[in-house]
Amino acid sequence: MERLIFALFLVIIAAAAGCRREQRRFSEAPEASELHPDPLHAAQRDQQNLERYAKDAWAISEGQRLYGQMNCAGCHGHGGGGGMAPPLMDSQWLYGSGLRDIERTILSGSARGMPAFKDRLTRQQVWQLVGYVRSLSGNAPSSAAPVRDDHMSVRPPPSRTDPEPPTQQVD
Amino acid sequence: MNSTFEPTLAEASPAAEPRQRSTLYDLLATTEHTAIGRRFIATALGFFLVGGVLALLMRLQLATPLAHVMGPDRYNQLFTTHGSTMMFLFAVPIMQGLGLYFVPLMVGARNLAFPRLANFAFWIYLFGGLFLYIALLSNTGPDAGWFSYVPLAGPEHSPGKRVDVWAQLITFTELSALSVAVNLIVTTFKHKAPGLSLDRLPIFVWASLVTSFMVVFAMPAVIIASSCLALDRLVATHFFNPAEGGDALLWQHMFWFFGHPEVYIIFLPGVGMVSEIVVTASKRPMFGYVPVVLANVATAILAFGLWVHHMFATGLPQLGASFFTGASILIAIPTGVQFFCWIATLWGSRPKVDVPFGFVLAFFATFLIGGLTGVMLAAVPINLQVHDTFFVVAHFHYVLIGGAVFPLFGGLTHWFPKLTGRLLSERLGWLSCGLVFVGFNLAFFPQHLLGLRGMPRRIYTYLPETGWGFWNFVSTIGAFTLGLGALVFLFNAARTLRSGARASANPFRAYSLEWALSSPPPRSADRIVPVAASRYPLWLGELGRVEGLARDEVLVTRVVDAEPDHVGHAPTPTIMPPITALATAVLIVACLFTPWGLPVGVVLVSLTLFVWFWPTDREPAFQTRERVSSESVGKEVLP
Amino acid sequence: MDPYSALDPAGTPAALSLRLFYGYLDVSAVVFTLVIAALGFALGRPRQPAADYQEASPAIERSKSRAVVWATVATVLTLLGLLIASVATGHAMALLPAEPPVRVQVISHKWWWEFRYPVSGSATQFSTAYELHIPVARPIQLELVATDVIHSFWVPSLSGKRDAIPGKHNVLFLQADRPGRYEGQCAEFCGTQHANMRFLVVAERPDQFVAWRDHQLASPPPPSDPLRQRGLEVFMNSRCSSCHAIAGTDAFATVGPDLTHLGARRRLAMGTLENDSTHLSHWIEDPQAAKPGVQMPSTPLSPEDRHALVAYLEGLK
Amino acid sequence: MYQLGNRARPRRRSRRLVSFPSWFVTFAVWAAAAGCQKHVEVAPKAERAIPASGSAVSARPDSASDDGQWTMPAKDFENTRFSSLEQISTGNVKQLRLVWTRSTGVKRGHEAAPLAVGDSLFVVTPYPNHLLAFDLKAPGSAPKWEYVPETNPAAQGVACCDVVNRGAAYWDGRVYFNTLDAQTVAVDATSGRELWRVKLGEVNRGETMTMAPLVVKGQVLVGNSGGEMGVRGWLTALDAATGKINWRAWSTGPDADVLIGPDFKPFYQSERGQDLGVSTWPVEQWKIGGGNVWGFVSYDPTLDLIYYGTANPGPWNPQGRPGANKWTAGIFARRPDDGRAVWFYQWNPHDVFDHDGINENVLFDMTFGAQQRRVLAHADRNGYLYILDRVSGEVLSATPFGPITSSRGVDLKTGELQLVSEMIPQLGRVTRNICPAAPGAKDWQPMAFSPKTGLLYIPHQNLCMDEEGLEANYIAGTPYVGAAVRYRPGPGGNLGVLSAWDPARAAARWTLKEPFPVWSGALATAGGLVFYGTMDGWFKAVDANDGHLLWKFKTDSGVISQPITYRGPDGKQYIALLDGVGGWAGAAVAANLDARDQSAANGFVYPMADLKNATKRGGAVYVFALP
Repeated sequence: MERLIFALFLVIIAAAAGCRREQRRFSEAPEASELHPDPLHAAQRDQQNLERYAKDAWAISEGQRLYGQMNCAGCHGHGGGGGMAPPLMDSQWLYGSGLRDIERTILSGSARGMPAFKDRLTRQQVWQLVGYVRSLSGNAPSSAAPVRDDHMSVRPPPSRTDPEPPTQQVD
Repeated sequence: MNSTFEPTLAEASPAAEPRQRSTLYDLLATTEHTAIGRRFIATALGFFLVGGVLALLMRLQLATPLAHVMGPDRYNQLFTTHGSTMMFLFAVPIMQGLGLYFVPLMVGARNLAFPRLANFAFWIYLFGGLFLYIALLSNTGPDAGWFSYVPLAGPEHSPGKRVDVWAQLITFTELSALSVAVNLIVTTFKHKAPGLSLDRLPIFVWASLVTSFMVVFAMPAVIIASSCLALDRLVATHFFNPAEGGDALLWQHMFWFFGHPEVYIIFLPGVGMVSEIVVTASKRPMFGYVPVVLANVATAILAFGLWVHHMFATGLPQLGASFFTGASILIAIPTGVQFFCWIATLWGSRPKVDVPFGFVLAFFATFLIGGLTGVMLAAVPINLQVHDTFFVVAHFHYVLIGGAVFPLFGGLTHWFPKLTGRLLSERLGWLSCGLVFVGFNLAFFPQHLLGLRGMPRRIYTYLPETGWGFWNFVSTIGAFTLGLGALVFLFNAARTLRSGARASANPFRAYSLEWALSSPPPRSADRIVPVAASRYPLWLGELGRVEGLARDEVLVTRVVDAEPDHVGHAPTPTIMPPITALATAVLIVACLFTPWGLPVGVVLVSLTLFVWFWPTDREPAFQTRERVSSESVGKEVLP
Repeated sequence: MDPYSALDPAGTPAALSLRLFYGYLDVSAVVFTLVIAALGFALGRPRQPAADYQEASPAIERSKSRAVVWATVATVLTLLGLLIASVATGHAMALLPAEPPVRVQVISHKWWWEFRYPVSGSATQFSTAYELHIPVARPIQLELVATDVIHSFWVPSLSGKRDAIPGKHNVLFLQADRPGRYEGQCAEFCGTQHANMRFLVVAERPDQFVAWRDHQLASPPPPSDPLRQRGLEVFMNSRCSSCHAIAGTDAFATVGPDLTHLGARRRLAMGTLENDSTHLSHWIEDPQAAKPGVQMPSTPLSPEDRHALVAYLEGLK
Repeated sequence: MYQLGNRARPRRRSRRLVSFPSWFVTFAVWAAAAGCQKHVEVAPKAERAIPASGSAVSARPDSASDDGQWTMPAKDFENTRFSSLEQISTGNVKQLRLVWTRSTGVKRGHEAAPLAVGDSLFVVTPYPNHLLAFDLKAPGSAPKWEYVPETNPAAQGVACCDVVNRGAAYWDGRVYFNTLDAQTVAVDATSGRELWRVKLGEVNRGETMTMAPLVVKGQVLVGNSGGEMGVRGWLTALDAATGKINWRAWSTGPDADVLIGPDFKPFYQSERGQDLGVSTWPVEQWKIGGGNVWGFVSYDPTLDLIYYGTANPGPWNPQGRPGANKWTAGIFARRPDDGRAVWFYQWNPHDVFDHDGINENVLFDMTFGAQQRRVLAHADRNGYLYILDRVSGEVLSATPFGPITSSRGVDLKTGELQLVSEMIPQLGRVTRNICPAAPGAKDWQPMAFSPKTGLLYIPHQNLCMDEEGLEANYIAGTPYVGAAVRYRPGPGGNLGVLSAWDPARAAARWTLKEPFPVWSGALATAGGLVFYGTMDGWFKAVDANDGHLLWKFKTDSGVISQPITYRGPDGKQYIALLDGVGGWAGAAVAANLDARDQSAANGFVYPMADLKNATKRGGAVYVFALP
């Protein structure tokens, strides 16, 4: 009987091996496709990756790092409250709140002076950033959203921020 | 003369009835300390096996420079899980498991003081272990090292649930460890057989008693630390955030205040077994019983005063460092005393060199080396060079495998009959002993050299130029030999379980009370409570017995002189401990994913506890019964 | 000479540590032999087999006690001696330096080492990575700064290690007694690429050191040949310039190592790769292959562009 | 523990000053005798509280001779913002009422001063920087013309502190102003036709222009902004007629770039040496070192010197740029003709708090100690009010005018600011309670000086901050700050203050507290009045002597602009003002930022959270007069 139970537990554990939670992809396979992109394939890949990255804790935290290193924080605020540039933690999205919209904005910038990061970031990095940007307004799963960094605490943790229903702002 | 060896209680009490079909309920509700202890031991051995496999995988990766067995991310999860497994899921639980099984037998108690709590402890422990491995297999294994230094383990640098899993694993295992510790303490203090006063306790019982006290003092520190870490990671507190007034070093202090005693928590029961085996083999009384006991106590106290030697490189003031150097060196003295007493005990006897004794010899050689390198590590100038290198890896494996695992194998062999009623095969025993000893030294001795030649810990790869390749390869070979040895040992055990020779009550003609009972011992209710007349009850003096205890009663005696105090009711089996454990597991795990986990979990746990503790008329409170009084017992004790 | 080893010291602190270590080693060897010998002797004594329990005679017991007491006393004295030796050595190491040291700021990042000369003062400051150049026979004062997690600065041949801890100001004194190259590495586990966080200490004659420093202060001349000019363009217009700085250009970024004199460095990627055009080219194309998890992203470039870029970078002597 | 009291040395000086009224008399006689038309002593009026107040100013012709125009944002070269029109006075200001108002069509921060020239009123709006000309003969009518410059919208994204413009300058039939995307424009005042337009900076490198030009001797003096983007600062002189660049003086780099030559004679040792603009920086850092020129320029015709401040060095985090970081956060005196530097003084050597030195310098003369000196007054962000000898650049006194924890005072021997070392921001650690905060005790908002009362009217703020130094990464066209900051109200809890400062006694005569920073300029008139606006939308007139509130008017949106006064075509005195909240302080409302992030807008949104309830975005001209 005891043996039976232990066997049962072994099965449970083994079952876990199936799921790949928190696997860290250090580099996405076809980086080269950025040089000669097959548009259709690229579009599918982007959509899938965007969705995956938007709920991946590690990807989001990489996005958090880039948000600081690429000076996003300088304009949008360390907590996404905005400054020279609009806030990212509120419900208003000038250029759309969809993953693809945010990706586009980061890649090609905006007419109002946001620089294009097409040449400064890999696609993967952009996806990571998109994930982080979404988390700022509470739109990331709380289990994946960042909690705090080791710096001055300037805002309530994104993981505890209630999701803002996105609205298009007319300005 | 032979008469002294005749087990005087075995035939009097019905031998353990052959395994009868027990229902699932019996299984979960059991209050038999033997069953619980056996489960602890078996589970711990299971985790030992798994942890060993992880180690072998790492050795494969390190066998050659720039190997590609696995990437850094996987490697980091592996060594973290390996360390945590060996520390929290193997070493401590198996020592405590042996305690649960043997302490009551050795003090002549019918059962543990709190068998239900022990049952709870087991399930909590099991759930904790499962939790860790489910996480590891789903690629969520902790990856910040078994001592999870912040800020690396903090929310910014360890995103996701990986480190949370580690923090909660601590909660699981420490809960279990604490429950067992209080159990052993009270059992030793209040359930000794009459006549078995404190100064007559077997050394192993002393060791497990001291260890249990260490657990009680050390574990809270790490539970608090890991809770602070979890709070930082889950609700953005700033305990360890220097920017906002927290302190990264605070973690190291809190952790090592537990972490260093932890080493002795693992190692003291080991030396306890060594004493038992030495005495049994030499058929002589333990030389310097009192000094050895005091040495144990001294070790326990000193162990709390030298955690800082894990932190010399963090840049401490010279004087403080020197103080901790002193403390760390000091602790070698009690250990030395024990060595001398063992040698003195063996001196002049010609001990029966059986497998357990073989493991003890292995222990002598390896642990001595570990201890000496330990003294080196205590010296700041040397420490600063070898700290966080493979030298340290070698050192603590010599201490922990040499000082705890060899005695453990010895002890398991020694007590195997008492655990299973069968005798292990000597031949296979010697084979495993030899393989383990050779493999171990082959695996870990070169690591001293690697460390001195600049190889840091926890690197998943290294360059060919470093010239570390050769010794790493040797080390890997050694590791596999060691693994083989362990397999042989387990195979031997498994084979014996099926077809081993049946064991008599006291096959090794040992002295302590557990050998007075049949192998395996009868159910606790059927046991006769003996009355000890000396420190070596089966060797010296008549073995008395307490009359008039009903099957559902236990005898409670006084702490020091073990005079009967009163009679209590034996706790009856109940399903609640496993259920409470389940509720607790829900609480601990759910907290990781939602703040609601806390309130919901707390409610669940309190509900289960209510049910568990609801008074029933089946269990009247303790009552003193005049029939069993110190006099009446005394009459039987006195010749 | 083994540049990785603590057994081959080239600096006072390391030498002192090693001496102490050998001292301890000798003592340990003696103790080990004695104990094992005693044990063997105890086992080897031919007496009647211990079939049964026996009382030992009081006389023997007494002699045993005496032996144990003496052994314990001996242990205590030995340990006392070891303690004194340790503390004395510790003080000897602390006495350094006599003369005003060369101050360098050591900034540890995930997963690379940055060295800033000099630490402060209005004198012009420059930053370099991987290679820490020091003059021989001069005490060097290293100010250890951690920007993310705890790292530990360790050059086995020169000195024991010292942690760089966020929020804590740590200082380490070094001194190289003879010129040479000494391998260093991060000794505290610091995450995915802890293994590949090496650095190189280059100890040179004072005049060489000064020459090196002046060279570091000078910006490399702008590329003359078209290939390298193209390389510079690629550098400025691709990802490179948003993380790396090159003096004399418009690249001032500080996320990654300063590449001003990359061509002069002995190895790439914190010692992971040889510094030659092939490796550099591969490194730029896919850093994750050599250092999985490293923060540097891959930079897909057309072969020509990469060739030009590599030519330009390798030319930064 | 705040250092509110005066520093010892200055106080002693001022006491001496006060204790010798005789000096004042001798000086007055001398001044009169001197007869130089620039130095007509204004006889102390009865209401002057302390006759001993030893200041005489470069005189306005009194109201009779005042042409009643307002041709430059500061009214005059000396930056006094004082008008000798006295029709509106303490007695009748209560009847002051709105004559007409009109929207500017832009709803961002209006920091500009309107210009009143002849019968036109010129208004330059925030980005997109339209220039509106209103006909004063037809109050309230649509603009005569509106000039719309061609601009690059990308400029909005790199303007550090809202898309403001601080005003235009009128000279010789033309209106000059800067556009946010770093162009300078000359427009014909009558037709509104563009005469010339020159591009002076690179927007995609983060370079913008917000300051108000000053026209001196046929040259338009303009400077750039972008200190938060690693933009190297400069002041440029353009030919007023053609717009061609006559000279450009950089604020960092080799002496040749900074136009430092043989006749550069700074007063203090620390400013002397070869190429300090290079050697006081880490390798090449001066190229992205800031020191921009976005404040007001003053001019002294007799000395033929222009005075202007240079902004903070970049990045904010000081650890990346050891050294004094010349020539940032200081003041230059230059020759207008060729830009040659004559002297320099650094308010904040190796500035560690983003304390730009650009605040305006008000020129007047006063007896100081024994002799009468030509001085300039400068209320710096670092919280000290400096009196400098504007001939030599010597610091005569430096007195705190707000709470200071970041420094112990100014050593008048060396001119050095004595920083409190514990207050210097560290990498990875939060330094708390730094006072004043990054915007300083006073930011750009210009003060006024009334020769009648001898007082400086300083609009300023009361902020302290927490700061953590971060690794700053330079990417062209993105911020180069390297600090996380959050502000909170200083002692007293009020964010804004208007102080009447008596330079003679180096002490405040009176102060008024305001809930929000007083981000508007001040205006002083011979009518004994001081006008200023508040961010919650009150336009106030107070008694110049005791600060009593005499009149107030609620505007649509908060006021951060510079009020002016002029004599209209009908001979009446008018007060004109723009509303439209914004600027760095008003970004919370103007750009609708989120106050949950304490670091938003470099920390300024957090303390201003209530502003959203107090006022809304807007932008309009208001003109007031007596009935």
